[in-house]
Amino acid sequence: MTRQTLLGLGFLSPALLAVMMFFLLPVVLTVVFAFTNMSTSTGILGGEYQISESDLRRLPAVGVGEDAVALLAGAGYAVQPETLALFAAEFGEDRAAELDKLHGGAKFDDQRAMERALKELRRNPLRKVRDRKTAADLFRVSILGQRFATRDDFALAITDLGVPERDRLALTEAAYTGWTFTTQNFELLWELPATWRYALNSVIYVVLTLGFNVGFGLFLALSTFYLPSRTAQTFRAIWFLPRILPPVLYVLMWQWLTWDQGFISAMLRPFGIEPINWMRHTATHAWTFIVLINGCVGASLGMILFSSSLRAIPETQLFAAQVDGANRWQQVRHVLLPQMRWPILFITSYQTLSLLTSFEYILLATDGGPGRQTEVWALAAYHTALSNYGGNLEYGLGAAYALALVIIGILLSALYLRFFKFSELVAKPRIEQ
Amino acid sequence: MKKMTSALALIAATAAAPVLAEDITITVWAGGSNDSDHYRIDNIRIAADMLSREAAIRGEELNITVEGKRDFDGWDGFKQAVTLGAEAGNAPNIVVTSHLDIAPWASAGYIVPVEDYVDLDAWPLNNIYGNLMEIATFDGMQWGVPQDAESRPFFYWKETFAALGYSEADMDAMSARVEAGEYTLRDMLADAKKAVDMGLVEKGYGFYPRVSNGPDYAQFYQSFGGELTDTETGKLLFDRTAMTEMYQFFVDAVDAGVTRRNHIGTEWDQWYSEVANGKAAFWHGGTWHYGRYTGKEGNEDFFGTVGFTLIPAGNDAGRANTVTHPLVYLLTDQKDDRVEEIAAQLVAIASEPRLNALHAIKSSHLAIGKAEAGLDLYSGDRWAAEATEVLLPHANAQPNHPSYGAFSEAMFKGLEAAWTGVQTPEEAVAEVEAQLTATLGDELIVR
Amino acid sequence: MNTKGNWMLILALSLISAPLVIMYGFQLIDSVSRPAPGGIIPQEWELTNWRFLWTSIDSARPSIWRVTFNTFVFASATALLVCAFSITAAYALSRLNFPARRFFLAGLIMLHAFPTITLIIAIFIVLQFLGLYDSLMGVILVKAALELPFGIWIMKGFYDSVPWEIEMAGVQDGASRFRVWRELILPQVKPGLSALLIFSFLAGWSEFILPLVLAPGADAQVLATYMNAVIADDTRPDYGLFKAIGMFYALPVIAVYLLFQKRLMNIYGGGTKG
Amino acid sequence: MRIELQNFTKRFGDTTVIEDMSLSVASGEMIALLGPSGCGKSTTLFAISGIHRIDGGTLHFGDRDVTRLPPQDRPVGVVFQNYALYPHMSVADNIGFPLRVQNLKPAEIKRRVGEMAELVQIGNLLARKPQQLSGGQQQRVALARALVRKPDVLLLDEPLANLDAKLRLEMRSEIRRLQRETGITAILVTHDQIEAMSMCDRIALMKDGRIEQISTPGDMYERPASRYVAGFLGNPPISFLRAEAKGQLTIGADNALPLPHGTAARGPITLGVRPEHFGPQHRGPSIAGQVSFIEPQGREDLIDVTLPCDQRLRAIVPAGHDIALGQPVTWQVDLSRVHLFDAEGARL
Repeated sequence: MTRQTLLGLGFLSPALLAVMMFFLLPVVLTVVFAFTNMSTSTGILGGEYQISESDLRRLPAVGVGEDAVALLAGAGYAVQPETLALFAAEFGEDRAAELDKLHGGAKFDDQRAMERALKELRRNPLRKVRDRKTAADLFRVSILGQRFATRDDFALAITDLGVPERDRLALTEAAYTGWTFTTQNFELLWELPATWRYALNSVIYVVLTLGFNVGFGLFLALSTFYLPSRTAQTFRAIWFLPRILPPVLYVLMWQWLTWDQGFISAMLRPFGIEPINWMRHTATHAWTFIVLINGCVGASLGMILFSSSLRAIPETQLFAAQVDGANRWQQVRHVLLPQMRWPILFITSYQTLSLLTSFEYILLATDGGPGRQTEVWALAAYHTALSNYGGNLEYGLGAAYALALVIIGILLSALYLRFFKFSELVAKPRIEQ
Repeated sequence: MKKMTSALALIAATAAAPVLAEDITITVWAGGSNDSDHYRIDNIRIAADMLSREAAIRGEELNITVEGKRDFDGWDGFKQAVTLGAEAGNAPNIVVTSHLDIAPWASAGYIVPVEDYVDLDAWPLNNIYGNLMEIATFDGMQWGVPQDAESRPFFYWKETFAALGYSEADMDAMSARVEAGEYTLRDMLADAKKAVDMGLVEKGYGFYPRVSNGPDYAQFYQSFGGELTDTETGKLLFDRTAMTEMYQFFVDAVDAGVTRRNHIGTEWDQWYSEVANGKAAFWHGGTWHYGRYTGKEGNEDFFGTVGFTLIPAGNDAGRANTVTHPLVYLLTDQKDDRVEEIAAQLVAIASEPRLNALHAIKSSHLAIGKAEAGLDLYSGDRWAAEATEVLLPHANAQPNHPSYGAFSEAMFKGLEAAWTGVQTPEEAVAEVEAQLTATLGDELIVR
Repeated sequence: MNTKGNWMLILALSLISAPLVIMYGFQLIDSVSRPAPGGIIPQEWELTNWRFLWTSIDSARPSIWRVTFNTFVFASATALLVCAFSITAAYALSRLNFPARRFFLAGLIMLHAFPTITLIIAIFIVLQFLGLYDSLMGVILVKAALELPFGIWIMKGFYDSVPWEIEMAGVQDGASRFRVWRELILPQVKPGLSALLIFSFLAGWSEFILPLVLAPGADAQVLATYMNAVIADDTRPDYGLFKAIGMFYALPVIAVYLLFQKRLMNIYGGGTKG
Repeated sequence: MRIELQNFTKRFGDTTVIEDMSLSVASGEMIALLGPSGCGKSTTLFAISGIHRIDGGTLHFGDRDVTRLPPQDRPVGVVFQNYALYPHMSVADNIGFPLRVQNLKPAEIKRRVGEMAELVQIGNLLARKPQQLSGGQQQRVALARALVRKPDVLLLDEPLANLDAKLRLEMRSEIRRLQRETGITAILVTHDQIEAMSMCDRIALMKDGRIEQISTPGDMYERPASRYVAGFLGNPPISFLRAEAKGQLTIGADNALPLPHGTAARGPITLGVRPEHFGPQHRGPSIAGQVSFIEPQGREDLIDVTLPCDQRLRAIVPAGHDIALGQPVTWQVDLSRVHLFDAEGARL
């Protein structure tokens, strides 16, 4: 290790650590999650073991014998010698004797009934709720609804219960509440008609927005190029602001412009046009505004980049063109545009990727509506995994959605690396030792 | 050696202290709550005060700090926050949320059954309506305590209704006619169309439904004969015919010019102000709308201007109905069992009739128990009294099923697609069915 | 012909820019006035929309000052972290010879165009393992990490433009590479560093989704989530209030823009952020 | 300090740019590495300075093997083509930087910076920033900084390339003066033959990573080792004629010269004639042709003569002649000063 190597790696390591933690690790996790059925119900961090009432119905289907199911379904609480002995050890022989007299041999369906029975103790009453709860627990013979932290605990419990050997494995599997590995997410993605619509939406979104960004960015750059610098600066500022304004505020301004009592409606009312929500009226309206909202943000990037490459074109070329009698359009068409090929290509490829994966503005503007018409792939991933009205967050499926984007992202950027001559970027450092 | 001595001194000191002061912080997160719902959190505060006093009488020092939060980014944001918080091990101690969350959250182990900590047979929990308590159970266990009750009535604007030719007496009889299935959604549609055609209301304002997904749409599914669960197996039920007819109903409403095609996504505030001031002929909402109409929207003569009934039946297969969607207090799983216990006791105290009545009347919800309904504050409130009488007996709740969220979501998205004309009702139903059978598999029965 | 052409151009540009200008204009006007009911023309001038500054607009909402403080801490900590990590990493990638440098560079470019936000579920898990979920610290780390590829890329560009000879001269004068970096090279990239600082600050200031998902608790609220919650709350429909909060939220952004226009344009042009 | 570079090989990736090159520079000597761009002269310089790793061979300063030493540890001062002054530091800080790196006391640094500034005659500029200086002044600062820590070796990488013609002349002698006064061993990299010839004790002329010839300027001019060397040195450049040697030198069909004595070549050769050795004012065998171009230079004119075989010779003729364009001439060649090269370009 030379000093330079050490210094290089040392200098890189803080960034490397951050990237590992919040990029690489998440990518790996996303890949893993995509192959699980993880959701709110399963939890993220592994599950426990529990058989609930509703599980009983599906147990036979997974190969648990009828008699085992009957065993599990049996009454929950029993006053019998074994449980009474436990009770006696904890709360005294007298109480146990009294309870035995009252309810000896009785079975109770649920904890509430058991507690009621315990309340009947007259001579040695259990006064505190807490004590009755503890006591009731001692009489529990069923494991229904009980959660066991580990596999072993559960195995022990069902063995105690007398579940036959041959059913134990299937039962344990069925009792696991955590997530398991599966390829079902991808089958789902493949089968669901909605998936294809999201993909199509993404394509529409990227193509339209990109077209607007590049076309409009070019227009802004070219038109401000010809204007006196003060005027040009004003227009550039107007178009630059959307880029730095906080998205929440920026979208709010659009909401105000478009809602039923907003600016557009108010302006059009005198002309007898019914006020409508211009952003959400139909899918076409929604798309128009999605493209405008994103486009006004994106166009400024094109504007800045194109402007600077325009400034790099020697003015003499324009003078020459003017001398040749070219009008402005011809200058643009034949002198300027041909020299903008690379910036245009760059913006196009760069924004394709970032548009494909961004959803913030759509989330704030239409949240995918109306009728999921503007739900793009990335937003679907977010909704599936993290936000839906029902509250059942499907992390696994969401990760599968995300994984598709990750793969597209890697493929596209690998392609761009080749295309934009990566090797030229990595000229060797000139100080060698 | 020195360390040891000081450790011993510490033990001695603590042992010598006569009363052990206990400091506990309880966080309460309430979803979907507005300003008028502040008693959801404040009642826990009051309960904390009571509990501390009780402890003081026993000679214990119990200091409870209650921290509340209710400004979430809608229900989605709230549920996301609770879920992720629970995974991260810092979930709030008490959550006030839809009873529908019990199933998934219980399966995930985020919440603990309230029955493990409080005596359900003791006051005040034994006074809560049985059917409401039932709504907070899942898999045979009592997971939560109902926090409020409500139901979702159908409203009509009396002035418009009168102009359509209905008399005062007709209006008085409306609830009964709807209940008996004599006045159906189709009749309503015809009346609404008439109202639009006569210029009583603007186009698109004949029938003015809820602007976003919610339990309300399950009501229309039921109106057309749909059932949400199969009583036998407890599985979710997808009734193709009922679903198609329900979608068709909304499409017809749009086609008739009675409802706007782009209605979904209308701003809530705009919606409230419009229905409260007679811009719409028919709409539906919730019992808590009363507070909003008479308060913020300034409708001073609610009973003179607004009539309410059950959601009418849609066809012969269906029934007039209303869904109650009580919020429940749930306890989350914490490392320290003592905290769960305190939280449970707070929930129990907060369910005292007087405390709950504060919430019910302040936020125009319904009582959760018999004693509460008998309190002056409650019975003196005309809306609470009438709504309880007309609606609550017929209210049913949506099922506590881990996958009901997905079901409801898909149902609404399909409706939205049909409504906005993106798909025909048949196409939409087929797509929803495909999606649900794929995602729910075994848990769904398609009929 | 040119002046006439210019007027045509200005006219066309003005027309196209009109919606944005109208939005900016009314953003300002509506925050200090009350429009006629159902209309948009301001009727009377008033400051009640700014009441959120001195009273709590809703009992459950944290004070705006607390939220503003959070946002400031979030944005500046993010900016400082991004800069601190970028200046070293970018120097290494730009100037130092070490094994696998090519690989790191390619990785950097890939990250630069990566669907970061779709990883948010997994990022949640990581934060949670670190015990940083629902804390400002956690969101700061994540935001800084996500901005890092961009920051490194920008800084690398600035390092690349420092003449090699300065570095060589320093080495020849007997200084270690570290000393050369600190005393000779770092001063040359100061303009870039301050541009990156401003840029990352703005990025942090505007961030919405990360705090929304990763820090939903009351303690870590920032202006973006605060404002969104105010808007989402359907009992308080009040564009005047929203706009006043928005104005308050945007003031630092506009100030920064006016002060550092040139530098910002530079960095947005030099780096590339969609 | 003697510099001994032996069997030096340098590769960049897969391409070998310099192979097996040896060079030795005597203590106190100033040597020029001369050659066109891409010939490897800068690479050699940077290898000696330590910035480039030496892939093969050894480098000794005196008896000390410095082959593997990093640049920081080599007693070398370097002046770069663009001076590489630190823009954010004052002149004094620039010159003092190498001393600060050695952790000398501020007073000591101040004293030595002052001395050095006097030596390069910029004592009055110490407080200025580099961008406030003219090119020549910057050059002097760069020299001072390179010399301030008393290195054993001074390396100059195209130091005059960025100066205008007048300053270049001034700095040429200035650098030489400093080198002489300090007695430092110096290596100058340049592509300009005049710089190399006027400033250095010896010149190493490089081509494609090899040293073509190493010698004193006069010797190299008088006795170029190859056609390449002959062509590189001299302004206006030497003219080459294709000729056939068989008893005498036949140039095309119409011209022939006697073979210079001592040459026993046969077959096709190249004849090199410098312009100052051809013209009407010389004595010797003559060559006939036609004047095809006249370029007045003031004191003298450059005149191109095209031979019947369509080859061209250039002559320097004192001004005031009456030669006209197109005029047929028969001029003399100073045969003792012409150079003969074989087909491969080696001197005969």
